[in-house]
Amino acid sequence: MTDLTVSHGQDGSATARVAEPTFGWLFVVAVLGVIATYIRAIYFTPLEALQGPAQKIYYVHPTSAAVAFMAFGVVALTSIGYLWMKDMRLDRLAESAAEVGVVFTTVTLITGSLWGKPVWGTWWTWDARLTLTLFLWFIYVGYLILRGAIEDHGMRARYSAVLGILGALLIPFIHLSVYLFRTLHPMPIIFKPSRPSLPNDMLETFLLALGSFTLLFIALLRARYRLATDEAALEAEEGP
Amino acid sequence: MSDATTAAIEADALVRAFGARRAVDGVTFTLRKGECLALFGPNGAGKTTLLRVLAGLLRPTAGWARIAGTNLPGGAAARRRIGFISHASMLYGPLTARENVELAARLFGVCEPRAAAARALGEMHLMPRADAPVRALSRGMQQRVSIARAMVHEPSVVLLDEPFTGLDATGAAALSDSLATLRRSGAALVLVTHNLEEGLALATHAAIMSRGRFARFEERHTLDAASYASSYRTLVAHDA
Amino acid sequence: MSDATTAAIEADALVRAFGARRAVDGVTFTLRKGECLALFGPNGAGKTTLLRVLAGLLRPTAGWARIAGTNLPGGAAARRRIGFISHASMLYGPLTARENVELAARLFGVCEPRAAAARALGEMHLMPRADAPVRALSRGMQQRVSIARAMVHEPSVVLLDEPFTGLDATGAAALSDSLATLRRSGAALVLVTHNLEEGLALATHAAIMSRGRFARFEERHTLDAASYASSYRTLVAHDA
Amino acid sequence: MPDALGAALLIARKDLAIEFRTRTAFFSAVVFALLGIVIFFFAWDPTAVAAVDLAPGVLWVIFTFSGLLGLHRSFGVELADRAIDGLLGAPIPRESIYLGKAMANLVFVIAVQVIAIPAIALFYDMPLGGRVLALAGIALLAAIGLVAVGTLFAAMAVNTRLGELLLPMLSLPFFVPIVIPAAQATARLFAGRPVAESMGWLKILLAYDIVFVAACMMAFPHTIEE
Amino acid sequence: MPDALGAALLIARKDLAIEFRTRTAFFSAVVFALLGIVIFFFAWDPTAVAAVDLAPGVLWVIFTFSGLLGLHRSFGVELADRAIDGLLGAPIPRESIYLGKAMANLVFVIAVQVIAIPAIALFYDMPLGGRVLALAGIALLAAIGLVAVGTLFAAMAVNTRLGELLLPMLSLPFFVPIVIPAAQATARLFAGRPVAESMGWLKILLAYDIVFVAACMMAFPHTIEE
Ligand code: HEM
Ligand SMILES: Nc1ncnc2c1ncn2[C@@H]1O[C@H](COP(=O)(O)OP(=O)(O)OP(=O)(O)O)[C@@H](O)[C@H]1O
Ligand SMILES: Nc1ncnc2c1ncn2[C@@H]1O[C@H](COP(=O)(O)OP(=O)(O)OP(=O)(O)O)[C@@H](O)[C@H]1O
Ligand SMILES: [Mg+2]
Ligand SMILES: [Mg+2]
Repeated sequence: MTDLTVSHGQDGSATARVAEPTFGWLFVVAVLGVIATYIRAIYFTPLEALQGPAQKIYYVHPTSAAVAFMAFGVVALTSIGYLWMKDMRLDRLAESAAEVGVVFTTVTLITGSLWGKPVWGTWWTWDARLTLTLFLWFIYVGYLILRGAIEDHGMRARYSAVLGILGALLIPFIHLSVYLFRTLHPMPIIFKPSRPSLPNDMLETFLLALGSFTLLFIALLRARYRLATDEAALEAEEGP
Repeated sequence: MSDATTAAIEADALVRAFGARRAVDGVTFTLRKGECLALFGPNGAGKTTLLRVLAGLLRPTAGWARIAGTNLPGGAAARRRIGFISHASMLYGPLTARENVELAARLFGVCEPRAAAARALGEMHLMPRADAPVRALSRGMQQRVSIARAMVHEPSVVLLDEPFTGLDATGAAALSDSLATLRRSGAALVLVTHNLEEGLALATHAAIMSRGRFARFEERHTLDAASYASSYRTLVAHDA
Repeated sequence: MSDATTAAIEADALVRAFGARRAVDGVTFTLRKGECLALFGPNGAGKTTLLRVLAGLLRPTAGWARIAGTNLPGGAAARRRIGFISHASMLYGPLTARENVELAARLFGVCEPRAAAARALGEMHLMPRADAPVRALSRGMQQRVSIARAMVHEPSVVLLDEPFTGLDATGAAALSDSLATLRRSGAALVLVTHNLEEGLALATHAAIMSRGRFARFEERHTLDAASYASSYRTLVAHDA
Repeated sequence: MPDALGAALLIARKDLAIEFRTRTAFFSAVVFALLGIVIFFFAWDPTAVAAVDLAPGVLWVIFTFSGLLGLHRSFGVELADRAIDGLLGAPIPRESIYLGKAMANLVFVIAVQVIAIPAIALFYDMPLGGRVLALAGIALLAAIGLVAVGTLFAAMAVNTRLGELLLPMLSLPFFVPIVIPAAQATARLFAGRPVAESMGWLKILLAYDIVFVAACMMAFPHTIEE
Repeated sequence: MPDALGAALLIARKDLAIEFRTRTAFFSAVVFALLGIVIFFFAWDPTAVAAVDLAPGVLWVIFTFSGLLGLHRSFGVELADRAIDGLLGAPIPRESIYLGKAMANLVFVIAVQVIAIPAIALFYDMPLGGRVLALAGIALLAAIGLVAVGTLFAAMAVNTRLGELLLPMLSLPFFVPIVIPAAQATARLFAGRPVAESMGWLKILLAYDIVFVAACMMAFPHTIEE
């Protein structure tokens, strides 16, 4: 699924030309942060009693979810901004944020599933939060597919801004529906994912993880945004 | 209504791009009431694109255009003035000729839509087939309905994209008559055609478009038909 | 192959009705190899219907027609000989011009489909845009692709329904050249057009169709262009 | 010039005229729904799943899919000979086009429901009785939401390279907060519970309608020009 | 001239080229199937109907509807600029056109199934395990029948005034003898019964395929000319 991130038809030369400067120092810091988190998680944070090593996923899973939510927030805001100001930079930012968001939603779904198998005994369950995450993924994959299906830049920007806004309006409704759907008829779930009261070690590791992922988000967003800008410039240059 | 000296159509550095290709690439001209511009140019020069921008159906990428003093894309009042005949018939195949034209009359707020539709169809000698579904009409007949549709509200700016296509001698004569009457009543016309003779017959101005720009733009009376034809042919040949 | 005296196209008391309306109402004529019939007639006369019957796309209601000695609707061998340019482009919008023509070449069993497609497109001066999707081409360019499509297999019976529609001077000249070459190589042509001059330029025979019948049918050299034009106009006017 | 509502009515009437030009068009939509119901009936093993438990779900799934069918058709007719350009060039507000298309779609969806609901009751042996009105209320709320969003996406999808393939993809996530409340409320209704117990679900539907009718009407003008 | 099979392959390749011109076309077909599966889950009350009982029905209903979508699209592309006239005028047997379109449709339907079946297993928590092969067999038999009949009716529907509305109306009755055996066999499979017990259903599917592939191939040339 991650190959959705490059589904926007830039040819090899464009990528080669722009790839070098897009990943800056911020990206390096973010990656170092993620590595540090995991070194700390694996070597310096105690094993969780019930779940054992599986719990180590904890440091990627909610953090990716948090990053995904941030990204979709950016999509909504830039979409509104675009319809208002008609500035192509906002459209490119929305596109970049949607792509980053889809990647992190995918990571959340996959790590959640991987976690679920040992802990809940199943890859998937129709918990409200899981379902909402799945629909978020659908909405924003739909957003990217829509973008891929339109050639004209102005039209693409307007259509995707509309979908970006409507999608943001939809999220509370889906949340409410699936939440009521479940809680009125609770299914037996062995462990409910609720905020655990963490020991200090774990909390610190978690905060480190959250910080690094946020940095990673900003770095990726910036890199993807520069790529979009360069692509636009390149296309304008190559015009007849 | 604006007075006689107001420009009916103005375009300034008008650009419309599809992706990287600039179909219209900086067109500037002015046309006053009662004038008729014959627009020639090789295939792919951008004539249709220009007309669709002037009709308010495509957004300009850069530059601006005005119809009767209103910037494009204008509001309802500006659209009320425009009549547009395009490559596509803009008709509903399952509806009859009469229903199609009457619908247009009603949407344009014509006072007596029934009578106006009958009149417009009559002018194109189509009354005998007025109640046949458009889908069952021959190509030339469909073109006549399309013309009646565009004329039923007596537009003051008429944009015609190869309107003689498919018409027989009677149909062509009827269209020429209608256009002459419209011009006399103060309408401004833009007539795209590949037939120099046909175009110059009605025109007060003539332009040749090439690669999105006006290669020539003159008043009709300054032109010699024969030398114009030869310079047009040279231009077309070089363009391909 | 049949010898030179065989009729390329024969029709006898050919009728094609749509419901109660007889669009073609008893047409009889013969055309030999190397001959070209220019077919004129008012809108709705039945020209397109006649051509579609001859192309094997519509079944005759009564009477019969033969292409190169095979009764219509004939088998694959008869269809192999026919080239047909209709009102509709018969192209796949999402495919490129080259893909469209190449597909036709392959379906018609042309030996070197790639080369043949390139040649046909080149003849219509379309190679610079050969790899654009047909949907993104201008009307005249689409018409050129449509012509290339119909000619790529070097048909010996060519049916042309207003083939000059939308073509600029270059395109029209290219088409005239192709048709002249085809005729010299022994092909039989039926050319429907509303432009008497254009039609008579290539023709060896001329016919005027009206209300489904041939009102006139003569050899070209017996005709005087001016008096033919005036009699055509009278006929057209009376027909409506 | 006609006012905004007048123009919308003209467009809706035109759409319905095309739709019902041949009476058979209506029949075939109905037959679609009926066949859907029958197919569903046979898709599940009746010994494993009780018919009465299946019915609400079947109703709302059929509703969604037949809705998609009508929505797609609604813009296909505009695109065939670019008749939509005729509407865009007319001196009427963009919102009227949206409203007109949406009204015609609403009639289509409701007409299908009017046949489908009794058919479901018949096939799955459900007592409609005094619940008809309540059910009609749910159906109307659901139909408004579906049509509001669907009309917008149909207009968008039709202008893209993927055409109708895109419509279900864009709109199905938006149908979730319609199908869940509608199915739940219906199930409750047929379990003989008082309407008050479904009030929460109905409120979601109502809120959805209000939010999305407004949002889509505002968004539509942005989606229609090229 | 290309032989009958060669021509069919040319046509199938052309269809698939159009369908997959953008990678996004495939994604959107897949997303459609996934969404269908997910929406279905929420249409039924999980306390009343167990997910595992729903799964076979959902699978085959989704299969039918996404099949219809593909079928309809397959002839829409031919009609847009009357490209079908180009095929009819080509020196190839009519049967090749049918075969070519059917092959492309089969690829489409199977591609969707390849994603939908594991998704059902995941979301409805069904153990695929050793049953994958048997299930693939059922899916293939069902897909062949669906495509054989559907391609014929799509060609017919597209030539009439009713267009896409006619397609479901004509073809859904013909899908009943596909959906029932497929759903029954699947249900048995997941209930852990031996394949032999479903043999009767599979034989029906096989017989259906043989009869209708032959019948439709013979009928096709009569439906395509005007
Ligand atoms: C595919 C399956 C899963 C998905 C889609 C998923 C999704 C999410 C999302 C969206 C969040 C962020 C919510 C928030 O920040 O409030 C989250 C947080 C969390 N998830 Fe999951 N999850 C899945 C499986 C699991 C499993 C199996 C576990 C472990 C038992 C788990 C434990 C947690 C925990 C502990 C948190 C953070 C706690 C909190 O902040 O409330 N998740 N998950
Ligand atoms: N929707 C589109 N997408 C991409 N390119 C387009 C689109 N429409 C037009 N073009 C391109 O823009 C250029 C101008 O097209 P346009 O239709 O305006 O030409 P034209 O002057 O009307 O030609 P013709 O005489 O053939 O009608 C062409 O190169 C065409 O390929
Ligand atoms: N599919 C159809 N259904 C019903 N009537 C039709 C159909 N096609 C054509 N007709 C009718 O048959 C007659 C002849 O139509 P045809 O298209 O052959 O005319 P034509 O000579 O090609 O005219 P034009 O010069 O306008 O192209 C017309 O009256 C037309 O209305
Ligand atoms: Mg043009
Ligand atoms: Mg004709």
